[in-house]
Amino acid sequence: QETLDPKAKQGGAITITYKDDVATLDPAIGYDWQNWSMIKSLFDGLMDYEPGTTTLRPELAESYEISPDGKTFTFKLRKGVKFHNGREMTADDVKYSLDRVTNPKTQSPGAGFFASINGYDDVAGGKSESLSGVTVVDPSTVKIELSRPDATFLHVMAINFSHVVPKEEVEKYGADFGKHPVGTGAYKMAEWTLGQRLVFERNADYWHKGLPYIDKITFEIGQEPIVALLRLQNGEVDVPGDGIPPAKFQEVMADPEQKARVVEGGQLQTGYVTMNTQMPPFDNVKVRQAVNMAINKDRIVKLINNRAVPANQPLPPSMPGYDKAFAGYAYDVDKAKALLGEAGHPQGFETELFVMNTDPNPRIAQAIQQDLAAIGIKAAIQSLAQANVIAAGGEKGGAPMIWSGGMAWIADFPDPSNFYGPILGCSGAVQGGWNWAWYCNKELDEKAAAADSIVDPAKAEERAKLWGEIYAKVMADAPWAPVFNEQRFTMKSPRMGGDDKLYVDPVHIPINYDYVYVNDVQ
Amino acid sequence: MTSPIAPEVSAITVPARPRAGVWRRLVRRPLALTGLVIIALTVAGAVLAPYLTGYDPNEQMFDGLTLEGAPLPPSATFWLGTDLLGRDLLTRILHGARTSLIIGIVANGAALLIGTLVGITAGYFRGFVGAALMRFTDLMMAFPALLLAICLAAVFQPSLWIVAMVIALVNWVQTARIVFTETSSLAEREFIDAERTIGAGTLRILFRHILPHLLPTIIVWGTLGISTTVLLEATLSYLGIGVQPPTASWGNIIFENQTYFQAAPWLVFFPGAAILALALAFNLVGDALRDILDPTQRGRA
Amino acid sequence: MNAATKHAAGAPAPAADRPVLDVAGLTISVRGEDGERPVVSELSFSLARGETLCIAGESGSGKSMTSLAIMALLPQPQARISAGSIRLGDTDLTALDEGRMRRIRGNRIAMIFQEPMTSLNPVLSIGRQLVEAIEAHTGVSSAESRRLAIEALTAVRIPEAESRLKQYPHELSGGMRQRVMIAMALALKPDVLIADEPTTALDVTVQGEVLELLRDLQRQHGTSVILITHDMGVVAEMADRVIIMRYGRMVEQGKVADIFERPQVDYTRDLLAAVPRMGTGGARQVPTDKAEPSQPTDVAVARDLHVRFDLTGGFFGRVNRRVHAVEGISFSIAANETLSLVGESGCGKSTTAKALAGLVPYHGELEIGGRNLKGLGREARKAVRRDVQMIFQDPYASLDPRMRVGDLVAEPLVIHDIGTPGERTERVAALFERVGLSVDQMERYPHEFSGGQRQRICIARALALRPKLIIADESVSALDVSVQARVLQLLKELQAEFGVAYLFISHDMAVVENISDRVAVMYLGQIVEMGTRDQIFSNPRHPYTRRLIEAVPVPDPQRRRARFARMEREIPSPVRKLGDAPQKLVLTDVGGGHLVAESSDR
Amino acid sequence: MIAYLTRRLIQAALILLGVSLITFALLYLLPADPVRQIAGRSATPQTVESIRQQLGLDQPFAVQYWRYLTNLVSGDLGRSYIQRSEVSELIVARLPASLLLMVGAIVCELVIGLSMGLVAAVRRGSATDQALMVGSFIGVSAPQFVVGLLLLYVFAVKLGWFPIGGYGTFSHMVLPSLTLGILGAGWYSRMMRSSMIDVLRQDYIRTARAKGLAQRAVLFGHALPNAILPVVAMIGIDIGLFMGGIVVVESVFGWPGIGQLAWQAIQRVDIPIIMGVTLVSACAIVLGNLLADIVAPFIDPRIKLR
Ligand SMILES: Nc1ncnc2c1ncn2[C@@H]1O[C@H](COP(=O)(O)OP(=O)(O)OP(=O)(O)O)[C@@H](O)[C@H]1O
Ligand SMILES: Nc1ncnc2c1ncn2[C@@H]1O[C@H](COP(=O)(O)OP(=O)(O)OP(=O)(O)O)[C@@H](O)[C@H]1O
Ligand SMILES: [Mg+2]
Ligand SMILES: [Mg+2]
Ligand code: NI
Repeated sequence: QETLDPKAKQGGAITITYKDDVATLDPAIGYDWQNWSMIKSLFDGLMDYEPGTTTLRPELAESYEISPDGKTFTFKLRKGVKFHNGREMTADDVKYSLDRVTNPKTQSPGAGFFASINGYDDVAGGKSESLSGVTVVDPSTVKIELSRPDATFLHVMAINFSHVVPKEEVEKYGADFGKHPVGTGAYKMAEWTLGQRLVFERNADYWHKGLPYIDKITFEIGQEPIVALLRLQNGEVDVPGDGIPPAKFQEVMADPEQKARVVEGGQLQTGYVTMNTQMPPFDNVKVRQAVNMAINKDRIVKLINNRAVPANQPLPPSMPGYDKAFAGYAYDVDKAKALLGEAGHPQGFETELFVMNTDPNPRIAQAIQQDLAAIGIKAAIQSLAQANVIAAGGEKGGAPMIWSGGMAWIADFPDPSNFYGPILGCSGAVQGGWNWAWYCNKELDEKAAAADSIVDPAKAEERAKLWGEIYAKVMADAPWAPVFNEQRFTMKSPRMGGDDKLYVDPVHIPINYDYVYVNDVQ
Repeated sequence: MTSPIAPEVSAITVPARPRAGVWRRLVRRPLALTGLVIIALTVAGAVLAPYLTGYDPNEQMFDGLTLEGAPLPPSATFWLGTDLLGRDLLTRILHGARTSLIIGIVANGAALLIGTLVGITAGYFRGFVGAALMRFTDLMMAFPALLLAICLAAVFQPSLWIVAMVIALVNWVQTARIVFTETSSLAEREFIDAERTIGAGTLRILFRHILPHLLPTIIVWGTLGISTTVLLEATLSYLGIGVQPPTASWGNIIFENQTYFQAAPWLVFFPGAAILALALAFNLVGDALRDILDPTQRGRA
Repeated sequence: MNAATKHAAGAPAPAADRPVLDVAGLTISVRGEDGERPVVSELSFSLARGETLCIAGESGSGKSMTSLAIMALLPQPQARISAGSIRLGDTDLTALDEGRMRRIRGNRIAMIFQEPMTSLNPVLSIGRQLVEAIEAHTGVSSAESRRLAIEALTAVRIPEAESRLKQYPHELSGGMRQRVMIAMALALKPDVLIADEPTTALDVTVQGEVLELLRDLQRQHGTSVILITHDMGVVAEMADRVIIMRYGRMVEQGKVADIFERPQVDYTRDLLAAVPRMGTGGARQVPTDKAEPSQPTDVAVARDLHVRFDLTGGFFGRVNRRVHAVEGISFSIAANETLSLVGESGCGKSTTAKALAGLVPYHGELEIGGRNLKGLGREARKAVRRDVQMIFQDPYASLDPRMRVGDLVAEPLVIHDIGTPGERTERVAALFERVGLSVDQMERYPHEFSGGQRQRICIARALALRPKLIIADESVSALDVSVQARVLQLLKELQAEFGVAYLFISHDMAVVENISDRVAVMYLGQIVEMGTRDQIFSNPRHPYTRRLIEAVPVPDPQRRRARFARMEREIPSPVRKLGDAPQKLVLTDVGGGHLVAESSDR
Repeated sequence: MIAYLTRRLIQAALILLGVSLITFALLYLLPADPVRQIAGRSATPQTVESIRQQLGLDQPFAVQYWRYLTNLVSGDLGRSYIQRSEVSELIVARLPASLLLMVGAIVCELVIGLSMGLVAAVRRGSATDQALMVGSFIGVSAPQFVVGLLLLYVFAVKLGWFPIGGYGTFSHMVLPSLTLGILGAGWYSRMMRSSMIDVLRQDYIRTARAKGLAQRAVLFGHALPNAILPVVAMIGIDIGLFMGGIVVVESVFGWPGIGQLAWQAIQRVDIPIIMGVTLVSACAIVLGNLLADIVAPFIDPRIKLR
């Protein structure tokens, strides 16, 4: 257990605003970046990360053991952990939670993460209610057996979907459990006025003594980001959940007093253009490479006020496996033109570029459009609501090109594999899937499976390198044109305390609620 | 009992009709003339847009942005400034006039036409026809416009004409409602009874006698409708139906940039002013037209 | 009401010997499309306390404009006073600001307007409009002003005054609307009352009552009255002095006796000569060859005609009472014949006419030219419409205010596709001339005309199609006698030429006697007596008919009655509870087709 | 009246049925697959099918619609695909705010619009009239977002007279109502002016003045009731508009109205919410129009309910 921040004071209340409604807080279901970290504060999983980092550490598990073949994980549970309803958490709860999330009746969007557990197929197919691979050894020991070695499994035990829920409460509220979350987390739900506000209250019984610092967090919903910023400047809000609105970014950064309260950090995110590898002319790798070379990434980064860094590969820099040495495709219009000529399109061609309709994505798309026009590709922009873009991408001949911004991949967990499976692997290249490039390279799929079977933590380096190679191969085929990795800029009120990294925590967005504190309590 | 009492009328000389044409009388009014000039300028601007400025509306110029990526305020090079992508705003507004004129005038006009026809018919006919038409109007009104737009967008290729069609389909209902209420009041006036007794057909009563009384209302809705439809087009385009970027329209220039109105006010102000000017111009002409067509207002300075 | 308090509100009280109102050199001009033209020129007159000044004269000569100028209510923005002064006591009304003028209006000078339908606010109940007038100038409680309002309505003999308060103008007959207007003006007992054709729409018995009311007011309060009327009988009955106007100028003024006995100018003489007089109507020859035809073709037949209006009340607006406007009347009109319908205001005359014109739903049977009106196809209905034309009681309301009158008159021709545009214009011009309008007025709009002129436009429109039957609802009542004579002559000529039949609705017994072949007397929705003109006028059998004839004012100041007979009975009403239909009267033939109803009391 | 009401209510029910059918059909035709969104990025085809079955989305259209209707009758609007809450709960939570804002906005619109229109009609042709005309057009042409934010900036941030957005007290309501009032007043004022001009030259206005009524009594007592008819019809329209939600103003002022819910649902194709909001706003529109129709004969007794 890490030490508590000596400067931290306990008490106080903070206010955080969001524009959109908070969807369910059921850990098995919630999958927005917005409720993601709220759930993390209400519930706990067996595993977690060091605050502000991507380093795994046990949480509800006191310790764990991995069998040499990498297929059996045994978790020893922490004692004395209580749910918000006062009952002590046991191994049965862990099993119940895993059975529940994989049960199709739960309709969890994260069920697929548990596919490596023995018996998953039976549960997913409705043949069984219980995962045969999860066994309760004793009240404080859970054994999980996998059908194949899975290097990401500890990460899977850290994502929200595996967080532990109490059976009796789930049964009591049924489908409404997400509105009445009861977990073991640092905070418990005090009030939820639909469409207006949620209030989290400090869980005095929290197993991690001394945490959390703040007594009460109020999330105000339905607030325009610009107004949230005004309120922040007025001292009414502590953290604007949606960040600094693009329209105000320069204004804020121009004011030293405000700039001082902005924390910048990396994000496990990549913005990219997908090219449908099964639609001509993008079935030709030269065309895709040409597109990669045609895009002026520096200018696009400038357009979004330098809130990103240009990217040349799928993985973001803070992800293991990121290859610093990788050169990618440099911006080179002449070469791009030449490639197009080689591909048989010296005059270019007409195509479509899909984009989600919220600022700044249409702007970025227009910049890309202009870059493509320079090499003769006339891309008509289709700026649509998120759901429509996703639908088009999941259709085989639906979208030749998609700018991923706004819907882009933010990693579920900090592991290179997370950027591959559904979005670049063959499994995603299906009707309704998320592999919008429809890129399917069997060989790479096998390689990925091999990489993921390297479970031994000691071989992490090796595994990361393997993944690096996979992504380099991907880039050779160029189904994507990576454009930038977004930087996160979180702003806070002067009273907020705690390490800066808590404000750009890669898994807790916007901030790590459990560890931040306010300075103005006595 | 045959004493000549009438004013001295010599022979029946039918006077040559001294009706100055509506157009001529319109042009004689300074305000109406101003309106006409603004409309003409807008149309000319839209038609001649490619020849009026040295820029391409979609060209994102490198020197159109500051180094931090901020748009430039109006200057000698960019008369109305540049937008967030470094494009010349004046050029975009001129080109945007094409879209906006089609929406504000054609689509809005079509909506007005349908609305008036439905409203007047429903208001005049008692019984089944009227009730059925009005209930249909209610149905259309109760039906969410945005949803219709999204579905159409999903089915068709988004285009200006689709958005124009949607706007016409959606906007006629309000006009119909208002016209309905007024017509049902007018239909009870005695002069309508009088028209019936001389055998005037329904069409005649509707279009020669009721319609002129609705003119003020129609003008109000028509002119105000210009602004709202131009702005509505932006919303619909945003949802993916209608013109897609980088095609400019006044509505979507505003819509794209409205959050920046403090940082770059020109991006909202100029297209807004263009919409306002167009709507005002039509209103000036409409008002004058109404005065001209309304005999009881004669003699007004 | 204490006179002193009231005067304090407006201008200082006029000294007793000085005229109450003094108009000097008044010139009113209106701006039209073709520039300004005067409609009243250099008019000067004065009005003494308690005096009745009658203004008579040609229709369109500026009488209404003059009265509007006194009220400072000239139509805006067209008309304005371009010269002259109007003094009320010491105050020059032309120089008063709107606020001060407002305190004078209604309180010290009240006015009754010419067109009753358009002069009442259609969306306010008449009670509200009355009470408001009272409350505007007095401080009485609302209960008190309500009482005063009911009193005023009763004074003008509106039946069921109390429940009428809740009714709206369109639910009242033309005459009743006019009486509401009068009640409104009289309620505050003003110093000066301007009455613009106040009794035009009223039947003679009510006219008598109203005139009596005016006299009462004068006697009790010393009110001065300016009475604008075309009815020389009323002039003779009421006037102290008379002004005769023509073309916006005063052509003659003098004591009533002088005017009637020694008219100075030709125009006055013509006017007096044109006055229809009772008992002289025999001049019209009933064509004997037509009198006993084998079976004259009936242009219109009504059999057991009923028209009822439901009145609603209570929160849910259930029908709880019914107006039995027309209760089972039967008549027929032969070609070439004039049937006059006379009777008290509100007895259902206009309603009968509207039913015949197909404008209100009815029960019973109506036939026009042998065709039953029920269940006609479109073409047939149009054809029937061509045969029947109606002239409405309220001319202004029945003209589309946005059309030029020339177009309005030409419209029937256009609708029925008669003639080329050129021919139509000529025909319209001819019609204009025949009804005494000038051809260049074709280009004007209805609001630019005087009441009488509008009525002539309506007549011209009805004549345009040369229909078989013309329903004329009080069509000549607003015309000055000379024009009236001319129009009546025109009607007769048309009858002789084309065999037009008329259903002639009028309260003016002299005119009725002049023009009718047969007369039907209506009372409370039923016919109480019907017969040839001679039968009715020389041998009235029903007491109501007799009273009608007696009430006719005689255009001779020498034979002025001291008092009009007041009726001491209950005011009858056609409004009844549901299921309480009135008893049907039985008509008996007393010889020669002269039908008379049994009368119990009268 | 009772008969009329029953007839209209039956018609209203039919209209709602029609709206629900059309909306349902349109959403059915929409290419975005809700199951994919529920199932998430990493779901296996098996899971997807299972969810599809559970939601009954594999059934033919008629069956789905029929099920929706039967649930609807028992007040069940279904569960949001994205938020996973009862749609009725989500809507009910936001309904009071929408209603409040609607009332506030209509009051503002009427107060601002009618007085502008009245003054313009009385001062017809004057400089005041022209200024008011320009004003009303600015109101109509101005983007809601900008107006709302400006008001917020001036009155809440700079002057501190009102809270910066939020919901709860009367003072929270002022600025959003005012924003909508300013924007909508353009319509009312033009409408009012035009019908007022028409009324002011009628004979009965002359009569009212002849009675010596004060200008105010003439304008409000006589002219207004005659001129208000089209305005009433417009209120009927507005009711529907507001119940459908006014997204922009709601989000600028953090007002928890239906508009934001609807907008989010439309963006994410959350079909049950779209259906629910559509039905609620359709109800409001139908009732608003019914109300306007019922009120009309009280304003102009010549109009008959039919
Ligand atoms: N629309 C209506 N609704 C209710 N009552 C009505 C309506 N129209 C007329 N009435 C009533 O019907 C009766 C007859 O009216 P009508 O207009 O036929 O009278 P009239 O004989 O023409 O009288 P006048 O000589 O005064 O014009 C009156 O009591 C009147 O109040
Ligand atoms: N608003 C107007 N605009 C132009 N001309 C008008 C207007 N009103 C009245 N006139 C004209 O003014 C003249 C005088 O009209 P006025 O109403 O005073 O006549 P009147 O003597 O009352 O006639 P009547 O006995 O027919 O009522 C008429 O020739 C008429 O055409
Ligand atoms: Mg007159
Ligand atoms: Mg009548
Ligand atoms: Ni007195």
